Parts: sequence; structure tokens; C-alpha cells
Amino acid sequence: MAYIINRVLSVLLTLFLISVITFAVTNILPGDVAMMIMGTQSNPEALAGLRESLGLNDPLIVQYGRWIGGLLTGDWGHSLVFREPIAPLIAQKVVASGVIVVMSMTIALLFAIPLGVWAAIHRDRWQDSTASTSALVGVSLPDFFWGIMLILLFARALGWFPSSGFVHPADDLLGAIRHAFLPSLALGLGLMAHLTRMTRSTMIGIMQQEFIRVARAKGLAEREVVWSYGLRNAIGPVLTVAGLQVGYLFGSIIVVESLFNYTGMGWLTYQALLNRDIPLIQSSVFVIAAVVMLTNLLVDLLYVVIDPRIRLS
Amino acid sequence: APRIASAQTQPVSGGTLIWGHSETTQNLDMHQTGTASTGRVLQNVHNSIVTVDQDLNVIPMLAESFEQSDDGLTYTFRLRPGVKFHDGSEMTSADVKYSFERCANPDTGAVNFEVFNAVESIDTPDPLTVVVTLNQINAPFLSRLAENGAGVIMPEGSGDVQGETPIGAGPFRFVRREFGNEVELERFDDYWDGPAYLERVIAREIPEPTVRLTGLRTGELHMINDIPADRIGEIEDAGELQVVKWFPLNWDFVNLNHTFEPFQDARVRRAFDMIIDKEVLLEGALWGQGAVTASPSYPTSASFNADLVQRPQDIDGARALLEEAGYPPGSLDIVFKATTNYPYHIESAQILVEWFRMAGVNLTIEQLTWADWLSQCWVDRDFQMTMMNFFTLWEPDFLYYSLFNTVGAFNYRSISDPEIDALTEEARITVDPAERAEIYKAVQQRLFDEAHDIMLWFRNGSIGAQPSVGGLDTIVHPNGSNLNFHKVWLNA
Amino acid sequence: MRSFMTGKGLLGGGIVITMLLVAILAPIFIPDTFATRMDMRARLSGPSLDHIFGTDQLGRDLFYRVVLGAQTSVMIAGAAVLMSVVIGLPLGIISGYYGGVIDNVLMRLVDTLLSFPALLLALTISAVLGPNLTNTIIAIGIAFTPFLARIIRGEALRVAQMPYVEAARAAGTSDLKMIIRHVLPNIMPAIIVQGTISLAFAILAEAGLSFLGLGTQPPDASWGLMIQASRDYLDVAPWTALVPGAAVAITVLGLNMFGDVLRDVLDPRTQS
Amino acid sequence: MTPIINIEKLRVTFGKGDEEVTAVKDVSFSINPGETVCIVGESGSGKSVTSLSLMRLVEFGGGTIVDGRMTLAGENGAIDLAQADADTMRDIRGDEMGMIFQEPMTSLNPVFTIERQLTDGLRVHRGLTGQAATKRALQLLKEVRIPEPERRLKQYPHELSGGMRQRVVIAIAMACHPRLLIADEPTTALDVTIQAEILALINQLKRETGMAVMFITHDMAVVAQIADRVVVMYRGDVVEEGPVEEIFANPKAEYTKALLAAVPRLGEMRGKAAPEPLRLVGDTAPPKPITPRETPELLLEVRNLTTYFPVKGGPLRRHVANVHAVEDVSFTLNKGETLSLVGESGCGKSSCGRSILRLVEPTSGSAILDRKDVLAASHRDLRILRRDMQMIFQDPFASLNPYMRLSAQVAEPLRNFDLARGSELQDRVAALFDRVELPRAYMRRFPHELSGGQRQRIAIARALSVSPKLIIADEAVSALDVSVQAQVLNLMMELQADLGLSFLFISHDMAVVERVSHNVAVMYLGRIVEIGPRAAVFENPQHSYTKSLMLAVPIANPRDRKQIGDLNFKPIPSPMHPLSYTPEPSRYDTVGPGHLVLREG
Ligand SMILES: Nc1ncnc2c1ncn2[C@@H]1O[C@H](COP(=O)(O)OP(=O)(O)OP(=O)(O)O)[C@@H](O)[C@H]1O
Ligand SMILES: Nc1ncnc2c1ncn2[C@@H]1O[C@H](COP(=O)(O)OP(=O)(O)OP(=O)(O)O)[C@@H](O)[C@H]1O
Ligand SMILES: [Mg+2]
Ligand SMILES: [Mg+2]
Repeated sequence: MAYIINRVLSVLLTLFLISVITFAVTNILPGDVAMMIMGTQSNPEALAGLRESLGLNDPLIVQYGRWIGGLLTGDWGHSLVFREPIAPLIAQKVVASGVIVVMSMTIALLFAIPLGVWAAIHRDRWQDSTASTSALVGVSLPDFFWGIMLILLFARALGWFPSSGFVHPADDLLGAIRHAFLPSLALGLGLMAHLTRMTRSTMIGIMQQEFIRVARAKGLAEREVVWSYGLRNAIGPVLTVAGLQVGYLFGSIIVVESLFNYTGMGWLTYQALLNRDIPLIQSSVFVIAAVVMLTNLLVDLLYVVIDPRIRLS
Repeated sequence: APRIASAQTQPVSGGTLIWGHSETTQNLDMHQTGTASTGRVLQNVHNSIVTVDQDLNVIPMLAESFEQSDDGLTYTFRLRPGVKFHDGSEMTSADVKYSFERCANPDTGAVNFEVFNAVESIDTPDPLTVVVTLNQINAPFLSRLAENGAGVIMPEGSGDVQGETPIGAGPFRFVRREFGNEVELERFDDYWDGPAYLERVIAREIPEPTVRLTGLRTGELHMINDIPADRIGEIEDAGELQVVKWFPLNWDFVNLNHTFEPFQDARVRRAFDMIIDKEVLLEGALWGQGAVTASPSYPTSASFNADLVQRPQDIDGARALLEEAGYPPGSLDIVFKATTNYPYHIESAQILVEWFRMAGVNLTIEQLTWADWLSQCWVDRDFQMTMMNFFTLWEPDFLYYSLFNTVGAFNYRSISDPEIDALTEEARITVDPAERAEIYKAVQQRLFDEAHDIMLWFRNGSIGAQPSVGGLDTIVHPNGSNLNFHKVWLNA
Repeated sequence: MRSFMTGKGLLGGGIVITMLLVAILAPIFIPDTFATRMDMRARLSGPSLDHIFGTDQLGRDLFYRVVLGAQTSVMIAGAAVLMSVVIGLPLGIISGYYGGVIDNVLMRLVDTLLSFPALLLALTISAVLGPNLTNTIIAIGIAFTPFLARIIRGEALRVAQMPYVEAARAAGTSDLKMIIRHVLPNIMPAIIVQGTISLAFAILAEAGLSFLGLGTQPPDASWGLMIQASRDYLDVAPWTALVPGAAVAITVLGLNMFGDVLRDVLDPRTQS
Repeated sequence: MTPIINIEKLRVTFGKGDEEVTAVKDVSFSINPGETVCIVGESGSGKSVTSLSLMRLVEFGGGTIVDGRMTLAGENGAIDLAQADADTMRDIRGDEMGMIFQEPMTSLNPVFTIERQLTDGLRVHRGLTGQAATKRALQLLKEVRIPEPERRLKQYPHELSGGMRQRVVIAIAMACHPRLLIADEPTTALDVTIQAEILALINQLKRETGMAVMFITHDMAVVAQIADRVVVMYRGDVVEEGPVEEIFANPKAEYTKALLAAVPRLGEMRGKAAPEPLRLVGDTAPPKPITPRETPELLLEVRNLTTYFPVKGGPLRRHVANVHAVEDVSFTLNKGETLSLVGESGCGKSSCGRSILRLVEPTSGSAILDRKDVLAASHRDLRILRRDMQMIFQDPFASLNPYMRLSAQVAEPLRNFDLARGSELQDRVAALFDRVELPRAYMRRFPHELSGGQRQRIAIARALSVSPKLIIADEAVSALDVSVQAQVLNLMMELQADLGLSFLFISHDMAVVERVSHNVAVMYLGRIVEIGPRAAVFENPQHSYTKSLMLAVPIANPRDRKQIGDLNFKPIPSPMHPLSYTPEPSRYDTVGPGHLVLREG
């Protein structure tokens, strides 16, 4: 229990630090949103007026206070470019990204774990080299490369999946999954490669442990030794790494979502950055960092469930 | 005028057309929005008081008729009776007065507010009559009303909601927008010019060209605008899809900052012009989808100076000219700022680098996001050389005054040429169309001689569509930029 | 050196050395105009005798572009990783070796930074600083720093608890000498291995930034930029992506293998 | 009588081609029903590989049985295990043959409950599931005498102490009543008292079930206590085999002789006043006793040394409790003498030694070394003081920097104190290599290029380099094979005689302690419970803990077998106390000259 409280407290502290860093960084971005709103119609006087009315001329600490106060009270302000309240906008995009993050993670784990285990138990044999090399090729190519290839194969040549767009799962669950599939796969391939390597090395370490020998000495079938005795121990570290990869995923969605025109958090953040939509950048970067951190918290707590050793300390 | 590839069928009513839109819509307030992407969609929601025909003559629209007093200071609009707005109200002169005043009010932040600069009063003697009085002659007033935005009529008091839920008198009602994802429009059955065929139009915003094209090919989309230039030929040849091409969509030019010392010398500017082979550049950047021009005037407009011919590429001549101006090879280091918002600008820049190297000028590319380009080049005018495109500003006052007059709102190159200033001022108060046209031709000549900017080309517009889409010949607005779905239909 | 003579070692080492040689030598022997020379008549043409890897959308020879682009990609990745090591190393060592309050403060900060996806961090930094070579390096470097600091800290912490450190302390070794003589050499293999893997990631990160227009600036060639430029032509000219893609893949593959083998080679225990 | 298992000409290799190593060359022996056969030999002699081959587990570690037969007698005829297929082996493993491994800490799967791990074998071999399996598991825990067996079933391995874990491992191996139990160093990682319990337990189970036991160990004392027959292995070969008395009384093979000579035997030193080096095979001169000086001269005086380690807890990681690692410890050490600190794992021996060196900061007390208080010294003075006191650690490998050449490691203290430079430094390092009898050619080597004993010599050379007055040797020989251990011990004693060094010798091996000490202090729960001259403590232990410790120590003499009854499992209380806890001061009774015993209350 103390462990959990401890983790939660440190999460709160980190959230605060995240908000400070986010705010600081966004405030040194060059260019501003007034310009983006006025576009090619900008002129200095109109810009000055717009800046004033947007509160861009207040001292930074006032702006920070206003922002953080708003965050806490649920008033996240308006996106300057999108002219919409930020909170519902982000809420919707988080769902969109959540779908592909979860799907790509699922796809990745579903393939990575068996593949990694398989490579580990055939260590240094052809199975291992095959799995390891294909994993390496997977990590060696950028997600957008996979993305384009998948579009060409699955959308263009085979026509199995739509090539772009987003459907809200509440409107049409199947449609949502169909639209999210290709971006998820594009993300999942790199991730899968990564997790395969991780599973492999963890499993190799575990299969050398004494308790594995004990399990064999009991006369257990090799299947059980590997998939139950071995894997149960590997799952914790693998999940932890998977959790850490959520951060990487939230980075990659910026590219993949723009590619697939899948309007999620990555796309939103990128648009916000391009348009210098400071309130939106702040909130979406903050939300991404917070989601990444909370996922890791979740994984840590899950670890407590998986590994009884953590429960006491 | 649009050229249509496939045979037409009889119009049918109903259906939802899914359009892969090449850009993201922004602020939906037609007065405030400056982006062509938004205008392209809102064209279907709003109607203007007047509009233009294919030959760019101003013609009635929501006004049944209009007349100008002999002194050129009073305009009287007679409104079409029984025009309904999407909120169910009927259009009256009060709505027109409201719309004009809203646009003119600086607090609104309307991009076209200067159209009303000379307006002294707007009177509404009866519900169907509007009288606008100017305090000085403003020759382009009517055509500026027909231009995007300024002449749009909104129901009285609807200003506050226009940004999020635009209300107009157009053939389609705005239903919803998921920002950056799609806009949904629905047929407005009470449209004054008769209801549209289509039940619904969904504009999916897909900036990535490959993805957009794939969507069309797989049938996820009924039509797309802006087919990737290199793919047009191939699609036309395949013949499975309709291709609509029109000329022009917009025009491009290379900008030289006149506050940058070397560019204050006309010889340097001319030399730079000579370095560029516009035909090859057009081929390289846009796969030839356009036509080079020495003048930015709308090619079919009366003021277009057809006598001007591009300087042919002459690297040696350029070298000599530069040498003469005091810039021997290797002495000029120039940063070329290009925005990633227009990928073909980046391609152009890369080609330019090669030619300029041959001419002894060292060109370095700096890629800017749209926001950075606006901030650095447009507002701060902090650049040496850049490239931009404008949607065809067929209204010459708008084009030449704002872009080339010393005090012009779009004069981000800081051009200051007394001759051009005088000519553009004069044109404003010249009522006779023929006379005005001559003045603008003189402006074009002067621009060409001085090489204030380097004119490149008019770019083609293109639409790709499934065979099931009918009525594509009506879709492109005469201004070459907007799309109108009023007479478009979908075969089952 | 025996452990280098394995198949993996030879292949990994060979790839890395080849890439380094290409990155260093190509610009010396091949004029850099070869990478930007255009041929409008041979745009998007497939591999042929004239252009063994084909050409891109501006008719530039992909062989020369990929060969001359090696320098940019390798340099950006190398400099960025170097930068993150230079910053991360002292941070990590101080944190891990001294522990206590310094460690708590530094690691909280590192944790916070780690919550920002590296690409997002790099993207934001790039946007702040503007796109050019140096800033790309800085952006990737900063984005990678917390990650490296974390790993180095873990290693330093492990080493600081080793009996030989205690033995050295009992022998009167001061903290500074302890770090130089004992901690650094023992964490170096981990850093180098992590470094090679980070290099691979940095190459991909540069590609990602270029994809979003914030990395290398045209007409310079970098692998990332080449892949990004190819995206519109993939269905008609797949080689425009496959050529730089393969260069990235092979290099990353080589780096990974090299890293694995380095781990063994650097350890005096596995040398004989 | 037909043997249960008969091994003939077993040969096992690892790796392929150039890399091939033969771990077991030619091993033949057999085990009869109800018999305990001990396999002894130094580290790496192939003991474990032999046992793993028998279970056919060696293949999983990359080994290959290239030759030989391993005949297992069964009701329906004999099977050659070397040829048996995977299914047959699975049926045999855990059913006919059970195995216990060396490391109780890692032998259990950390993420499964004890119950699950106990019932797996029952399910596979007996088809027991659910209630029935649980019942049998409970019964097994009772058989291995685990306290509160019901609760243990639901617990996870980390919630059990080392001794309990090893009992669980035994229970797992015994689950299906195997006919042969293979135990690979099952007690090496355990304290002597727990070792005694485990040995007694195995003995008892053997008697109850009539199974045969193959017991692997390198501890000759354990062999003497439990073996019926002994197989001596050396570098993959069986060099000698015979009944246990025969082997001890009349070893034939040279290796066996050397091995037995190197084993210190508890009680050997009875009646001798001063410590004496071991007389190894091949030594000609009789060992010279290490007599203390005529007039004892005080070197180190430790007074009321107390060291607590803070325990952080709660959400804010506040200081909530203390581990009382060293509690009010006082003793003195004279020049040229050895004081041994003995006691079981976790009793605070190392903490005591490290506190004196200030490698951990003590909570209170004083340690006066040659009239200077180490514990009160400023950081600058401390560095200077450390010239006079050096340390040798348990793990010879871990205490040397793997990335540093040996000469540099030995020279490090000299360079730290700037005692020598350049060629003088090299000369002094070379002299130190001579001193610890290592060839000078080794100076350029790295630690991994040396054997364990050689590495420990380097550690000794490093400690000697600054000519300290005091060396704290923390389990300095515990990790070494007996023969190597004897050599290192002799070296240390020789140095003491030559240089007048004082040793604070920390160890848990009573036989070694008896051999090397002038004085002995027994620690329990952070306190010294008994201290005095070696003879007094060993021959006349007074404190109840010292007595039980002495009783538990196995004696390397098969004629002197201890009939240890079923010792009650009595876990050592935790040294962790809340902040508010104030311990009693240590009060001692004098029972003889210099022989003090903690008052028990
Ligand atoms: N998996 C393996 N791969 C390669 N060599 C091995 C392997 N396992 C054991 N060996 C080698 O086989 C030889 C015998 O090892 P084994 O473990 O049987 O020794 P041991 O007598 O049990 O020693 P210890 O007392 O240290 O446990 C050693 O030289 C060892 O290095
Ligand atoms: N650095 C430390 N922090 C917290 N507790 C410690 C630390 N070092 C030792 N302890 C605790 O202090 C007690 C005494 O440990 P110490 O290492 O001195 O025992 P020991 O007698 O040397 O045991 P062993 O024979 O296992 O080496 C133990 O309970 C141990 O867990
Ligand atoms: Mg062994
Ligand atoms: Mg200890």
C-alpha cells in the first residue's frame, strides 16, 4: 500500500514538473498564434489588438497560473486556431489515439511474446537468427515507411482496410477498428520488433535460472516449463518495457497519424505546433506526457499484481 | 473552363458525396477566414450579393439587380424576394446592411474590411432595397463584393455563431465539423435557386496526396481535389476515373526582398529572373501542370497584358549582369526561405539552387513551416528570397494595389516604386473599364521591366472523381478556387 | 579479439566500418554536386545502368544521394548521441555514484523528461530553434539525454556497490579517482552498447524529423529526408524509398550487431 | 544387491569444434538402495555435470552425453538413462529421481505460491489435483518440519527464510517418494546450524523411505558426517571410490591425500597454544606456530561500537526503523595477533569490520588504532589512517576491478598515498607479487586470467602494499576450494609471522577459525556474546548460542559422527527495531582469563 501511495505521490510531483516544463518550452516557441489566425491578412495593428485580446501580453507567471488553474477546474480554454474548447477536443483525440495505441500494443505483444520466447528457447539456432534478424529489420525502418507500405498493400492492392480517416468507436466500433488497423499495424511492427528482442533476452536470462531446472527436475513437460514457469517471470519485465514504449508510441503517432490522416492526439499536437496554438500545444503536450506517465504508473501497479515480490517492499 | 473526361448522364437526386479535400478548414466565419481551404467549402453554404460569370463579369446573385449612379458614388441593390436562410428566416435589406457593417467593422477582424473603406452610409429604404453611398470613387467596389467573403450575406445577428456553425443562404446547410477530420453539409431544400441534387456532402480533410489518391482509387472517396501533379497523366490514361482540369488555380512567383541591398539594384533582379528557366521549373516542380506567365493578371481578364513574354534562361547573361552590378561569381550568398506548406515550392527551390550555382550565386534553402513563413516572411519581412503563390486575384485592384503598392497590405517584399504607386492609385479612381485595363497593363509592363518579383506560372487545378459523379462541369467557381456542389449529382 | 571473428561480429563490424568509410570518404572522392545534379528527362526512373539505384522525382541519382547522404545521417546521429552522452554521463554518474538527494532530484527531472515522447521533445525543440543541421543535432541530442542519463545512472549505481569499489575506497581512493579509475571503465561497455543502439534510433529520429520537415534541409541528402521525399512516389517508384530505407535498415542492423559484439569484445574477461 | 543406478564410462562435453570442453571424462560408479554416496572434489571437477547428466538435464545447459551408460534399475527391468527418450525421462524425473539444487534462494519460482510448486509434480506423476494435491502438499511440508505449514502453502518464496526455502525444495524433490535423491550442494549456501538441520532432515527422510541419496559437496566435514560411500572426482575423472572410513583413514589417490590434508578439522588444535599453518602434502618442514609477542602490545581497541542502518518506509520514505547491525561491541586486538569474528549470516560481522574502517558510518563508539580514534577522525585524517588498516574481501573476483591490470590494482593504494612513483612504484609492486608468491609475469594480466586463489593473493598484495598494521579479512577464504583455502591461509599466517600483522578475521567456518585465531569473538544479533582466547572459547563454550553453534559444526571425521536429533527450527530474531527502541548495554561476565560471556537475560 505504501508503495502505491508512494508511486502516486511521485506521479503528482512529476505531473507538476511536466506542466512547468511544457509551459516553459511552449513560451519560447517563435512566432505566435495571432499571426496564424490572421494568416496572410496580418498587419501589425490588427496583430497587436488580437494579441491583447488573447491575453498573450500578460506576464508569463500570470499566463501559467491561468492555464494551470484552468486545467484543474476543467476549463482548458479555447484552441486559438481551431476555435473550439480544448477539453472536449482533446478528449475526443485521446480516444482516437487510445484506440491505435492500444491496438498496436496488443498486436505487438500478441506476436512479440511468442516470437521472443520461441527465439529464446532456440537460442543461437536458425529460429533465433530468423526471429532476431526480422526483429532488427522491423526496428530499422521508420514507422512511416511501414505505414506507406501498408497503405499500398492493404488499402490499395487488396482493398481490405481504409487508407485514412478516423471513426469514433462509440459511433461504429467495427468501423473504428477497421480505420485504426493500418496505423496500428504500422506502429505495431516497430514495437513488435522491439518487444521481441526484449522478450528474447529476458527469457534467455530466466531460462538459465535455477528454478527452471527445478521445474524440469520435477518432470514437468517442456511446454509447461517454458510457457508457465518461464514466461510468468518474463512477463513483468516485458510489460515494463512495453509500458516505457508507450512514450515512444506517443511520439510515433505524430508521424503515423499525419500519414493516415487519423485525427488523434499526435495529429492534433502536430497541428498545434505548426500553428503555434499555444494553449492547445500546452494542453495536448501535457496530456500526452501525463498519459505516458500514467501508463507507466499503471504498468508498475500491474507489476505488483504479477510479481509477488514487490508487494511487500 | 473545366474540361471533362467522361460522358454526362441525367441528374438524379439524393446520395451522399464523399469528397477528399486537400486541406484543413480553419475558422468557419466567412468574414474572418483568410484561407482558401475554408472558402472552398463555405462556397456551398453562403451566397454573395453579387457574383461573377465565367468571363468575370459581375452578375446578380442574392441581389436581383444592381445599379451604379452616374457619379459612381451610389450603388443600389434590389434584393431577390423570398430568399431563405438556413435558420428559416427570409432575407431582407436589414440582413444585407448587417452583413456589410459587420464586415466593415474593424473589431470583426474581417479580412476584406477595406472593401468598405470608402462607404459613407448604407440605407435600407425598403426590405428589398439597399443603397450604399461612397464618399469617393472606388472603382473596384462591385467586383470586390463579388470576390470571396466581402459580399456574403448572413442573417442579422448571426455573427457570433458564424465561426463554429456558419449560417447562410447557400444550397447546403452546415451540419457539423470534426476539426481536421471532416465537414458535413446537408441539402437546403428552400434554396432560392432550387434544391441541390445531393442529399449530403462530406468533405474529408486529407492533406497527404498519396493517401487521398489511394482513397479515390479504392472507392472510399467519390472525388478528390488536387490530384498529385505527377499522377494526373497516368490517371487520365487509365480512364477509370474522371479527371477535371482547369486553368488557372493559382499563380506562383519568386520574391526578392527589396530592403536587401543587392536586390535594390534592378540589374541583380533581372539577372535572377534570367537565371530561372520557368518552363523547366514548372516541369520539375509541378510536372508541367500549368502554364508559365510573365503577368499575374487573370489570363482571361481584360487587364491581362498578353504582350509580355518571359525572359529566356540566360545564365551567361545573368553572370555578366551580376558582374556589372558589382557581384562577381561567388560573392552572393543568398538564403531562400521556402514553406513546407507547399511541397512543390521545396522542389522548386532545389532546382533553383542548381541554376544559381551555375550563375555563381550560392543559394541555401531554409524550410519553414507555414507558421514560421507567415511570421518571418510575411509579417517581419525577414528574408532575402522566397516563393509564394496566390489564388488568382482576378480583381486587378486587389491584385496590384495590395501586392505592389508601397502601402499595399500584401507588399511584404517592401517594393517601393513611385511609378507603380501612381498607376495603382490612378486606377482606383478610374471608372472607365477600358481605361483601367490599360493602366493595369502598364503596371504589368513596369513590373516586368523592373523585375520586382520573378513571375513564374499559373498552376492548373484538378479534380479526380469516380465515374458515378455527374455535373462536374459546374463544380468549379469562375475564380478557379472554389468548388460548388449545387449542380453535382451522384449516380446510384 | 577472437570474439569479433564470429559471423555476427564480422558482419556487424563490416557494416559499421563500411558505413563510416562511406560517410567519411564519399564527400572527398565524389563531388557533392553529384547528389543534387538533376536530369528532368530521367525522373523517377528505375534502377538501370545509368543510375544503378534509379532516380528520384527530380531526376537525381539515388546512388550518389544515398552515398553522399550517409555523411549527413551518420554525422547527425553521431553528434546527437555524443551530445547526449556528454550531458548524460556526468548526470548519470553523479546520480548513481553519490545517490541521496542529488539522485532524487536529478532522477525526478529525468523521469519527467522521459514522460515526453522523444520525438515530441525533438519536434518541439526543433520548432523552437528552427530547422538546420546544428539544431537537429541539438534536438535529437536533448531528446535522448534523459534516456541515457537513466541508463548510466543504473550502471553507476550497480558499479558503486561492487566490492572492488569498496576495496578501492578502503585503499584510500578519492571520489574523483574512483570515478575515473573504477566507475567509468566499468560502465563504459554499457554506454558504448547503448550508444550504438541510440545511434540506430537517432538515425530513425532524424528520419522522423525530416518527415515532418524539421530535420535536414534540401537539397542536402540525408536518408531520412530521402525517405520523406519519396512518400508521394512510393506507388510508382518504390525504389525511391527502398534505397534509403535499405541504407537505414542495414546501418541500424549493423549497429545493433556491432553493439552486441562490442559488449563481449570490450570485456577483458572474454578476450584471450 | 543390484544398484539403483549404475554409471559406466560417462563422458560429457560442452560446445562444439574448437570450443569443445570435456566436463566429465570417464566416470563410473554405482549407488545401492538406501545408501548415501557422496561425490566430492574441487570446484569444476564435474560433480554437478555428473548429476545433471543423470537427470538428463545437462542437455538443457548445452551439454552432450557423448558416451557411457547410466542404468536405472526398475520394477520392469533396467533402463539406460543415457539412451532414454524425452517422454521416458519426464516420467522418471521427479518420480523415480528427485533433485535438490545448491541455491535455495533461486531454486523456487518467485511468482508462484509454495503450494503450486509443490503440487506440480504430484499432478504430473500422480494425477493429483485440487483438494487431494493440497492435502499431500501439506503433508510434505510437515514431513520436512516446516513451522506453520498451512500458512506456508499460500506464501511466496520470498516470504520464507533461506532454511525454509531449502526445506521446500527438499519437499518438492521428495513429493513422489523418489528412489534416488540427488542433492547438489544443498547446504553450501546455508549457515551451519541450518546445515545441520537440513542434513539431519535428509538423513531422516532417507531412513523413513529407504531411498538412496547421491550427495554432492566439497565439504569433507559434511562427507564425514553423512556418507556411506565416497566418490572423489578430479578434473572430470573419478580418482578414488570407497567406503567413507576407508577414504578418510587410508586415502590412496594423491589428490585425495592432498584434499584431506588441506581440510582443517575442528578439534585438531586442541592443546595447541598458538595458531599453526596447515601441513600440506609435499610440505617438508613442520609448520611453525604463530606465537604472539612476549609483551602484548595493543593495536586496536574498539569500545561500544554501534552501527544502525536506517530503514525507510511509508509513502514519504521516512526513517521508520533501524537495523541494529552492530550493537555495543567492544574488543581489543594486539599487534601480531589474530582475532576472529564468527557467527551466522546477518549477525553483523561484516558491518563491524566495515564500521572500523569507516566504510559505513557507525552510529556511536570508538575504535582506537595506535592511539588514534578512527571513528572521530576527519575525512583527511581518515585517509591517512587507512594506510594503517586494509581490508580483504570475500569474493576475490568481485573485489578486483575487471578492467584494470593487476599491477595497477596492487599499485593503487601506493599511488593514492603517493608513496612511490615511476620505476620505484613498479619495483615495489613486483616485490609484492614476489611476496604473495605470484609470478611477476602476472602483473600485466587482468583478474579473469587468474584462478580464485591467485586472485585472493592479489587482494592480499594490494592490502599489504601500504604496509598496514591491521588487515580486516572479511570471509577472505570462504569462496575458495579447500586446497586453495589452505594455501591462502598459510600465506596469511606466514605474513603475520614475518611482518607482525594483526588480523581481524571474519568467518563463519569454525574449523578455519580454530586454526588461525589467537582470540575468538562470537557474534549473535549484532552483539559479541562470547569472547576470549581461542582455546577457551572452543574447548569451554559458555554462552548458549556458542554451544549450539559448536554442536552444529560438522567434524571431518567419519568416526566422530554427531547424532543430531531433530533440531527445532528456530529462526534468528530480526535485528530490525523501531526508532523508539533503546537496547540494553552489553554486560559481560568473566569466566576465565580474558574470556568474557554476555550475560543472558
Ligand atoms: N553449461 C556449460 N557450458 C560449458 N561448460 C560447462 C557448463 N557447465 C559446466 N561446464 C564445465 O564443466 C566442468 C564441470 O563443471 P561442474 O559444474 O560439474 O563442476 P562442479 O564440480 O559441480 O563444481 P562446483 O563445485 O563449483 O559446483 C567445468 O569446467 C565447467 O566449466
Ligand atoms: N548497507 C546496509 N543497509 C541496511 N542494512 C544492512 C546494510 N548492510 C548490512 N545490513 C544489515 O545488517 C545486518 C548485519 O549484516 P552484516 O553484513 O554485517 O552481516 P554478516 O554477519 O556479515 O553476514 P554474512 O555472513 O551473511 O556476511 C543484516 O541484517 C543486514 O541485512
Ligand atoms: Mg556444482
Ligand atoms: Mg558478511
